Amino acid sequence: MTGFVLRRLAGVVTTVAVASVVIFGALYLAPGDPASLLAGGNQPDPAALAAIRERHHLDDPFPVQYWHWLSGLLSGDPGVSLVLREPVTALIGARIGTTLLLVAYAAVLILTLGVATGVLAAVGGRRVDRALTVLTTVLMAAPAFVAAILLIWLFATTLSWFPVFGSGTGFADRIHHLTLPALALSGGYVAYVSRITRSEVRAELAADHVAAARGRGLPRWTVLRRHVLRNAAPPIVAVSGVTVAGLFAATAVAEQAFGVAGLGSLLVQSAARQDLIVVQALSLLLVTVFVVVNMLVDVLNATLDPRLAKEGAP
Amino acid sequence: MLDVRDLRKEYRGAIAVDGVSFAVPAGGSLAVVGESGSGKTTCARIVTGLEKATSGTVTLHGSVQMVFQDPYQSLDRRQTVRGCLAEVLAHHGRDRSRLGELLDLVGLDRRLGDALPRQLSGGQRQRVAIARALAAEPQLLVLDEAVAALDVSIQAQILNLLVDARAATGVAYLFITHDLSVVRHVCTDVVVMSRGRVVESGPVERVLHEPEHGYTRRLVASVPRPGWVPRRAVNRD
Amino acid sequence: MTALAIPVVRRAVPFAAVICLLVVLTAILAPWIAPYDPNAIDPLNAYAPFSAAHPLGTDDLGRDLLSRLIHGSRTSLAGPLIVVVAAGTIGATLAITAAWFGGWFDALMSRALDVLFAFPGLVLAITVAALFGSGFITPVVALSVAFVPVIARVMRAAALRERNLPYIEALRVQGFGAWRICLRHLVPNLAPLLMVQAAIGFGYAMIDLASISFLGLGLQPPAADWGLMIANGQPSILAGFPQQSVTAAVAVVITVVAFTAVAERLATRFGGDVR
Amino acid sequence: MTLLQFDRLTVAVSGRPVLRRVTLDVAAGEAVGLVGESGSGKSMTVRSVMRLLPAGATVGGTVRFDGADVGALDAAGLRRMRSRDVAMVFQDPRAVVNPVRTVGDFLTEVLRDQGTGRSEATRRAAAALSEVGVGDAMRRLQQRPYELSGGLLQRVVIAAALLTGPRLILADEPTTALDTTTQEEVVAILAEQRRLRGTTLMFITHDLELAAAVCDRIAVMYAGEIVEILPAARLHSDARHPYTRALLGSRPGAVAPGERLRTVPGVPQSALTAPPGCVFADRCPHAEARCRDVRPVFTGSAACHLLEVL
Amino acid sequence: GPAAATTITLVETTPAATGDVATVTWALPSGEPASLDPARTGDYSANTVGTNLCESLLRLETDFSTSPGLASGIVQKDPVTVVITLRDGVTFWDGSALTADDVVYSLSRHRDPELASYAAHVFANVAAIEATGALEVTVRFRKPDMQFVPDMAGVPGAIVQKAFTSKAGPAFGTATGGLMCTGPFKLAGWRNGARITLERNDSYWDAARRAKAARFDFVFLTDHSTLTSALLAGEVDGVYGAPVGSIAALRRSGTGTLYFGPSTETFSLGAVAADGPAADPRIRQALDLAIDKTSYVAGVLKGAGEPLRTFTPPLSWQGSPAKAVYDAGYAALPDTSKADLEAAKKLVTAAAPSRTDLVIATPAGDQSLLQTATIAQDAARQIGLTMTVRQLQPAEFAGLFYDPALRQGIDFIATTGYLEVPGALYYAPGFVLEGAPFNWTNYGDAGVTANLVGAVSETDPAKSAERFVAAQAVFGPAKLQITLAGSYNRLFLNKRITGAPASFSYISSSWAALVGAA
Ligand SMILES: Nc1ncnc2c1ncn2[C@@H]1O[C@H](COP(=O)(O)OP(=O)(O)OP(=O)(O)O)[C@@H](O)[C@H]1O
Ligand SMILES: Nc1ncnc2c1ncn2[C@@H]1O[C@H](COP(=O)(O)OP(=O)(O)OP(=O)(O)O)[C@@H](O)[C@H]1O
Ligand SMILES: [Mg+2]
Ligand SMILES: [Mg+2]
Ligand code: NI
Repeated sequence: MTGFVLRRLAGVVTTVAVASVVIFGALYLAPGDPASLLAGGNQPDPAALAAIRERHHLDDPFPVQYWHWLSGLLSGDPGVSLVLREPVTALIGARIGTTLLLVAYAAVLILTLGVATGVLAAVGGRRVDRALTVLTTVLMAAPAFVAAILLIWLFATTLSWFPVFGSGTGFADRIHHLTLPALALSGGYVAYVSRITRSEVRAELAADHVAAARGRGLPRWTVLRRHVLRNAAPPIVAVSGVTVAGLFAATAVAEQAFGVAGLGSLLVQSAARQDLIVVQALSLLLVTVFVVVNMLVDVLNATLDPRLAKEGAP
Repeated sequence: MLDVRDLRKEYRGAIAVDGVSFAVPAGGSLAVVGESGSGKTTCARIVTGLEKATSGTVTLHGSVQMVFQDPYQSLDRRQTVRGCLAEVLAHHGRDRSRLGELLDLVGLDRRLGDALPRQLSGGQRQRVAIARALAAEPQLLVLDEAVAALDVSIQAQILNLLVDARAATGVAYLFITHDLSVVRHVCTDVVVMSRGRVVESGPVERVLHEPEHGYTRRLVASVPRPGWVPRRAVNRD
Repeated sequence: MTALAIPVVRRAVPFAAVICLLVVLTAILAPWIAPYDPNAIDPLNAYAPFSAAHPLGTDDLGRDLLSRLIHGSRTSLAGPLIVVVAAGTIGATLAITAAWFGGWFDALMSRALDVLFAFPGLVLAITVAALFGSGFITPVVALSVAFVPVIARVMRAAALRERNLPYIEALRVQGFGAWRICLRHLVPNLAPLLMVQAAIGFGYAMIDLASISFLGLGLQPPAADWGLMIANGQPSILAGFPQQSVTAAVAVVITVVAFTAVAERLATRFGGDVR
Repeated sequence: MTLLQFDRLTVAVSGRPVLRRVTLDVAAGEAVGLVGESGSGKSMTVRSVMRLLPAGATVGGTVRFDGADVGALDAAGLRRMRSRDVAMVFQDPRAVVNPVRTVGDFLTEVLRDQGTGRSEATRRAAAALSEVGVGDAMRRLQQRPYELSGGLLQRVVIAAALLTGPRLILADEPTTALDTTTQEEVVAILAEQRRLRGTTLMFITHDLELAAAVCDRIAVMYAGEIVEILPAARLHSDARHPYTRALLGSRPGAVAPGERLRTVPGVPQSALTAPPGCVFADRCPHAEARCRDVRPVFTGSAACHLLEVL
Repeated sequence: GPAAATTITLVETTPAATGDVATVTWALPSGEPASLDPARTGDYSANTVGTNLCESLLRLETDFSTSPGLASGIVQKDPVTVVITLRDGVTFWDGSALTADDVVYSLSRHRDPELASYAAHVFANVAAIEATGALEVTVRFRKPDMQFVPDMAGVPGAIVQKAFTSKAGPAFGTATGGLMCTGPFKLAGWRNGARITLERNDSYWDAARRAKAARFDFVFLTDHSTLTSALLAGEVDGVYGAPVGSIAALRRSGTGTLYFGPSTETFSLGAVAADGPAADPRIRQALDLAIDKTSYVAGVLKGAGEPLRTFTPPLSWQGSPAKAVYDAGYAALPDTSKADLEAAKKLVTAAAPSRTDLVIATPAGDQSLLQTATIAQDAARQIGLTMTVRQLQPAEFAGLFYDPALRQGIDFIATTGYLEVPGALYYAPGFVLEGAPFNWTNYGDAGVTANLVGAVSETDPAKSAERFVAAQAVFGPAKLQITLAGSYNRLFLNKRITGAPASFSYISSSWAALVGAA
């Protein structure tokens, strides 16, 4: 097990390292001149531009620039936003709490609703299954921003149960504010996890060891809990892990629609403003979060099913 | 014709086959028997080139083909019988007209030529697999538990077919199996394997009637037969 | 991972097939069957309700919604189609070569795909589109790239499984070359799974492209694209004119569901075992 | 005394016949072998005792266990029967033991469900393991299925079956996945336990010789029907039904090496494709016109029109 | 259709507040400002917030006239000298007194090339800024510049504290760096991405204009439907620039009132290519004639606007002593608000453009401009031109105004513009003089140049106006900007508050101080 964790950890480090090169390289190649951004809105004169380039190492060869960036990152300083003139750490710091909460909230919704409906569809008989199939189909095919507008219209404007926008202050108020964004964000993923759960649970229900467990006179609920769900858990956890890890970035649309200041909308806005420094740092952060969450999920899965920790296991 | 010397195969430190030697003369038939995990399949895969030995030599004069245990997975599920055989014939530069002969040889109705594997029974599939192997006119045919998955009545058909095919083509067999009665029926020589090693070998008659090695004795004794009483190893001697 | 197919009610499949056919026909015949020019504006007749002249009403500039929906089917189908075809081809090729050659090649490929996989699709597309220019092509290319690891992962697992089946080994014993076995046997046998993956990807691509349009980074107006129509109609929903968003959203949902249903059915039909 | 009774048991899955009028009495303490080729309905027969049939199965006729109609049991009664009275051993131990939980969990869960304390359950599980010849029982309890060989695992499954002291064991090809030496072990354990406890056994196998060695009586199944029932000791001498004879004759050991095996033409039928008359008619070398048209009735030992003639 | 506008009445102000309120939540539909540093203020959001914090030397009134602000007077002593007299007793938020030094510092900042101030162009003709007394600052010009004084009512005239600013360095005006000014509100908090909080400056120098709200929260709501929902739900109390698409919904609402006020905002199509069809005045005139302005106003502005004859909107001279001259000049311009397709087609035929495929750019996400571009596209189609719409990211779009490379391959832009200070001369020189930054088509007319340069250096308002009108009579019909309409200022106020100016003058005034209980 220790060996497995170490191997996965090494994998995370390599992935992040490669990703950092990819991210930096892609943005290096992106059209547009960061110097003109730094120069402000006016028509800058060539001398001023040259000075700015000099100061920000923009004329250095790629490896040198990359090294500057990387050593800054490693020493905890990803730089200062080209547009907002704020340290990237401050920009991210101001938003990460909200995003974490939003993601956690959505993740809880996805896991509870997704798994619950999936299990229900698998064991609840034909009619329930069909009803849930229709529901998940529609949920999966409905973009988050469409869900957002419907939720706002129904719960915020018509019923006034939840606030329309913002991220709130204090825990209860934040939860109150983030309910609709979390719902809009999670809709499609709930359906996805529900589908996966349904098919995994069905596959597990058909397994011989489940029939055997029933044949040994174990109560239905015990069989469901200890044999079906327990065994269906690893693939469901794996899929949910990828989903939840991806949520950090997928928040963009929901944040945009609900005026919530989070990392997703910061990424979109920064990209739109060509604020490369922010985009680089944020992309790498999101990638790191993604691979780390995935690693945690793998480790969790390996404790659930030690076969997965064996060398050479897929 | 096949000469295997000092074969050794390791999988990440685990030794699957260790110092195995045997030989198959042209037109001969050698059985490989032994407990589960003793390395029989590993030997077969090395002989057919599906796997590389860690050390040791395999000398083979002529070509080799293989028939696998599971008739349900050893055919391409999208290919008709005819397509499957024609592909192999063409690949080996044989004439397409041999297709009919092959079907006859393995006792398959020619009308089944257009059938897909899923339309065939297990026995029929195994016939196709044998026909496919014979299409290349190999000098050696490796059969890895080729009849184990078949029903008794079908197994008999296939065994007869194998005997006939050997008579007709002069192909040699390397026959891997658990079933000693099959060994007696098809093979002239036998190699007994246990834990990756050859523990005993020789003519079938001799090995099965006067087993020398303890494992062989236990193996022979464990075959159900009239008057047989199963015993637990701990209780024996 | 299990193929995430929509558990279709079998009886609905012919119905879904008819819908697919209709959608495709609509896309092909759009200029001939649309009652109006999809871009002909009439600002004084904006937000017209359902009527005989405008069966679905008009949008914020008085354009006929039915005509826009009909014309919109073209890019709405073409975008996701390109994404799944490109990602499917690249993903399947990578997956099959990785599974076939194994060893360090497989390890390298898997790690590379992991890196790619770590960029969530929509975000990759958004960032790339924002930095490299919006439009039809950029998001489609970015999304194709983002879909590659998703498809490749599933396909690699399946290819590994398939590669170890005795029939492939039998072909190897027969002396067939790797290329031939891959192209003639592995690929056709994996095709049904690829098709299911593509069908699911199609739905996601459609939704993702719509989201990109919502953020203003996708296809450019006044193109009559469904995703764009949802996004453009969105502000007027609160004003009491939901037709544009609703009709386009319904078109997206129906198309996605119908395509997935039919693809899955075809896959089980021709491939037998999808898993 | 009859412990288990199949009375004209008919099973269909989604309208397709699987078992047809299976009638069989198993006396308490008796061992009955159920022999036949793939798809003949052996598993369905024993599964119907536990009501472990596939979804959409319809059952006709009755199965009685200890006089009680199994089909009429309520949920609690069914659970009681499954957990205390009847145990099942399946063909593939790997498929049957939950792969992600420990051997100990597998062995103790039924006892724990019945209210046995944890340490008591563990103690009994360890004892059961030792009884079936698994050494180092406490360590084995911590292990997971993939860490055990097939033979060991099958012993674990048998230990689990014995643990609750059942009156009937249904063993569905418990040795097919094992090699012959391990098969001998497993079969010996079953026989030994039966001797010790007087448990009733239904033993399914493809292997007539094996069945004859383990059982008192043998029932031969074909296409969803029992075609012959005969005492194990007289398998070779008294087999009357052409199918039983075909089975005996087609084994490689039945003829001298070098001779051709006596094969049966055609492929085994299933209950679904069986002809209207005798189920074996289309493969039977002796078949007459009436065999193809009229179903033979089971007369004491076999279902065949030609019983007197052959 | 259902969109036909109901009658709209324009008001300059809303009813005066009756008392104080604790907190007002105000939305910024353009999103979070990048900075509140006056040198980096140049958009709706930064203006809307910043002018309540850092006051200017002059105040902008609701009718676009100016009145004394931090300066008790600004006198154009001669064509090249302006003397600014500061008000006595003005203090910064930290209690320190406003000095001539601070003013010199604040104005000079814009001339610092390192700082790259957005207002640098205002000081283009300035030769020197110096303190000539404890409360007197003198600005000397290289060339006469009549627009300078009115500019002092806007952000270029905003005053910051020297000590604080030089200490804060580049962070000045950001969430971390903060501000130090004299306004009726002080910057109390800026939660990055979430909100900017202003608190009342209780020691504000002008007791008459002491803020009525103890706190002002600005939130960033760029999504129109979210913003509208928030207004309707009462979660946000007010907004300037309420979404056009939501006019109907907001007017119907019982939560508050939607006011329409006069504005300098215009919607236009700008020709950006120096060569190709867009550089040909006949093509621009044809396009102008092909668009029916009345239906444009109804369709795009939902009735909240009116057609304009040229790009300098009449509100810009409403406070001028030469108003009559300007009005007459405007009235004399040709009225093209009715579409005339025949005339337009003739113009195209006459122009015989080298190519008929044009590209029009709009900033992504702006629904109204998107509709504008679409309408232009439709009009182009009707006169035998094809026009492709290209949506650019807002940053890219903004860059287009300065960077010729970004204008490559684009013929027209659909854009909005506004004047944040009074003065008819605000726009024209930048657009029509040879070599001017926005003269993208290389327009050049000797008469126009002479008249405009004369107007800029003429100290007598009436004479200046006459020369401007003469130039406008020539460059107006050339349609460098195809002005489609002027839009009304749209202000929504929750029923619990009132007092905010309804006129567009809010853009340069400490308007929030007026907002109080209804
Ligand atoms: N690909 C592999 N990787 C690791 N170990 C392997 C591999 N293939 C086989 N082994 C191991 O090598 C040993 C020999 O296996 P092999 O399949 O040759 O046995 P066998 O005699 O054919 O057994 P059986 O009768 O069950 O088919 C076993 O212990 C097996 O676990
Ligand atoms: N889950 C199922 N659904 C539908 N039909 C089934 C199912 N399981 C078995 N059958 C059918 O029931 C018939 C009897 O099957 P059964 O499993 O009892 O045969 P068997 O004698 O146990 O065969 P084997 O020796 O292969 O185990 C077969 O024809 C089979 O096709
Ligand atoms: Mg083997
Ligand atoms: Mg069975
Ligand atoms: Ni709140």
